[in-house]
Amino acid sequence: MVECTECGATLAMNEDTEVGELITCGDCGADLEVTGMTPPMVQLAPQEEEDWGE
Amino acid sequence: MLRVNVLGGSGYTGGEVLRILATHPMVEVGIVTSSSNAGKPLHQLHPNLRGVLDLTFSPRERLDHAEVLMVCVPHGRAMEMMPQLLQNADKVIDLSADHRLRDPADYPTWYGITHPHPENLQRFVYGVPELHREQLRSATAASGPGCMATAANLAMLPLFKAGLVEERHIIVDVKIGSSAAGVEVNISTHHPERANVVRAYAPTGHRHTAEVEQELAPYNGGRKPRIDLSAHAVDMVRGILATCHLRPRGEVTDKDLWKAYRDAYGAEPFVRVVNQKAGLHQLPNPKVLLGSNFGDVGFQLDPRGERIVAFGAIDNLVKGAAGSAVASMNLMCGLPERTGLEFPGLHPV
Amino acid sequence: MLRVNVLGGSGYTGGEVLRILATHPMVEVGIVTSSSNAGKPLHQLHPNLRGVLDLTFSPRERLDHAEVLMVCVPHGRAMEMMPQLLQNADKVIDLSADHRLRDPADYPTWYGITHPHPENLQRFVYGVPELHREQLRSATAASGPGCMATAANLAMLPLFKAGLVEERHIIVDVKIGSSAAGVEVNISTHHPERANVVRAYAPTGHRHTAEVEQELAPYNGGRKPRIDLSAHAVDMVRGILATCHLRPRGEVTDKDLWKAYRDAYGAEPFVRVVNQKAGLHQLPNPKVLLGSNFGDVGFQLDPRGERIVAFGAIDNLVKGAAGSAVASMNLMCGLPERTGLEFPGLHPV
Repeated sequence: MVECTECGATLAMNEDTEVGELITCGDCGADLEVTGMTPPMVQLAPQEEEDWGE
Repeated sequence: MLRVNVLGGSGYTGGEVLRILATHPMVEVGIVTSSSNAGKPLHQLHPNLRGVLDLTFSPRERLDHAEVLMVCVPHGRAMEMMPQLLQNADKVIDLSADHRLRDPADYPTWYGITHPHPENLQRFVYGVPELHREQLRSATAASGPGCMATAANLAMLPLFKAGLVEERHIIVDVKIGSSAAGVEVNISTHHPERANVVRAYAPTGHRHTAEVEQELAPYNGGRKPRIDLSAHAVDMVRGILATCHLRPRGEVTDKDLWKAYRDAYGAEPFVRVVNQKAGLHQLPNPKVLLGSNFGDVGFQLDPRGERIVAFGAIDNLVKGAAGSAVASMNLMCGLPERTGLEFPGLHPV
Repeated sequence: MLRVNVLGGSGYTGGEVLRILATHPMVEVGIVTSSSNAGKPLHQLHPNLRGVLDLTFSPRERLDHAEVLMVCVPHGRAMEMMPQLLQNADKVIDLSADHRLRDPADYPTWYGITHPHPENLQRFVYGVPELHREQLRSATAASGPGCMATAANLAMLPLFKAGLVEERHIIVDVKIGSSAAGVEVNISTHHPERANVVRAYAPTGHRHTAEVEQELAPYNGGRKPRIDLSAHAVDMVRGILATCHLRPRGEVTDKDLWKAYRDAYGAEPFVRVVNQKAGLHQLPNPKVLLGSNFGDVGFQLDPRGERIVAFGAIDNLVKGAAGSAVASMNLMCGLPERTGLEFPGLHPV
């Protein structure tokens, strides 16, 4: 288990997740990069800027 | 099986109650009254019920006793009839505004009429499970909520529960669809006038304000917060979005907000927290809720401080009326709360 | 329980299949693939599925074996992949156009491509229960129908079955919503261009013509009738109305028409004959069908003779695609045909 850096949700990490992989937080949709496995750690991955031009 | 009668089945709220009850596994629809349409098949007014609920409208005199009575008559008429209606069923749910307010003095203020049977008001529980679930389990009478009030209450409840906001200077800016005005025709819902509008109406003094202040008070030390509501008709048939602007109390972070909404709604069957970083559907949007009993809530902290924006989106006919009525019925009759209310909504629509 | 995989779950058809399967009592949704969205939660593209189907998209390589595979990839790709896909499931339902036509020679004519695996075409049953119910019960592969073709076929089938019409000079004038163009963006569905239009497109040579001629031939002495179809984009997201103008063969009365439609559809679970003398909802209208699997049909005899007008209304994403696919799946897997398809549609909406 690890906590989302953006919204604090607890995220399950399946065993075959590797460092460097991206996981999406189910609550806030933030893309998180796995930076450690023991203990599990994540950081916000660079978000591509979305501009609907509205 | 539960036998349920519907008093006043010809309007949009009555039609939506019938649509939900028609596919509710534990309900058998009994008498459906409509004085002006007696003898006609339901599907003549509710075409979606053709081949689904093959009943005809009955005159009101035919109303017999049933386990549950759904009252879908216009505001002002339910309050007069209620003493007699309470004999007609073990449990009564009044979808009109006539039994929503607890304080009889609120009726002259907000509805301009004196309540003829104030003694009944205490017996009715406000029919929003997220606010009164335990009371509803043992209630014999419940009032359907106001649709705008429901969107606003769902949006702001977590902020009051966690004590994160001031109790004044709360702006609730509502956008609402045409079905909320009901089936009666008038110039304001005449298509050439109603299509493509963004028409402000009741910028102050909207009646649903009373319910929001009443229902949030218990989470504000018992004091009614002051809610400043304005409503706009927009180009939708179903749907409400309530955009609430509040002042944070002291230092409030994004994580505080997430915790408040997660604590308030983590276990709720019908409320979803929609606050996404990416994609088209980042914040609550009534368009994706048509026909579903979900209430979507979201929030955003103003980076310049001094403002929290909270959103509440619902389908005014479902979570804002018939869906909450059926969820209340389920609780009152000891059924699982989601029974008959699983429809996920449509996308795209 | 039936385990069902969905290949290509990111489009509107895939999303609608997922919506129906999510509340289908006998189905467990397995792998949902989308190469470009792998890892994302379904609700990021299908917001109505938030809290309803908590899965994420998988890359296509993760596709495993399942009892049923719903193929929702674009036209042209399904036909290439099919030989391998047929190994992936006991039963395959292809919602693209790639296996709808029985005669391989029709593909160059109507779709401008040569079918790479014509040998597969005979194995697929055309997935419209009203036309192929018995064959579907024993089929291992079915093709989802074209949406416009389905509206037209349902409208005209009774007339051909009863031999009431000529086989030529049949005009099918179709009005259709924007969701039929799919989720890919292009200028034609750009809101400022798409809103409030009545835009004719493909006035001749529309591809769905092939399916209508193919499916009505068995009721016309084996000869393909000539269908002259024209399509118009109108201001709807979901919905199709096909208005068919046909020439009566000899003397045809109103009663003959009622008998033909009653004989054809009296026992059908998903077709309703809508031909009322009074009320607002006299003839089929796609507006009341959103989300439901009903096909509404109606008709009118021109008092001046020489013309029968027949109507067919459906929701292009349900009866015109995902709903017919699930009804076919139910038949292929020995389940009651209505399972998971009871939603009555919304009104008003």
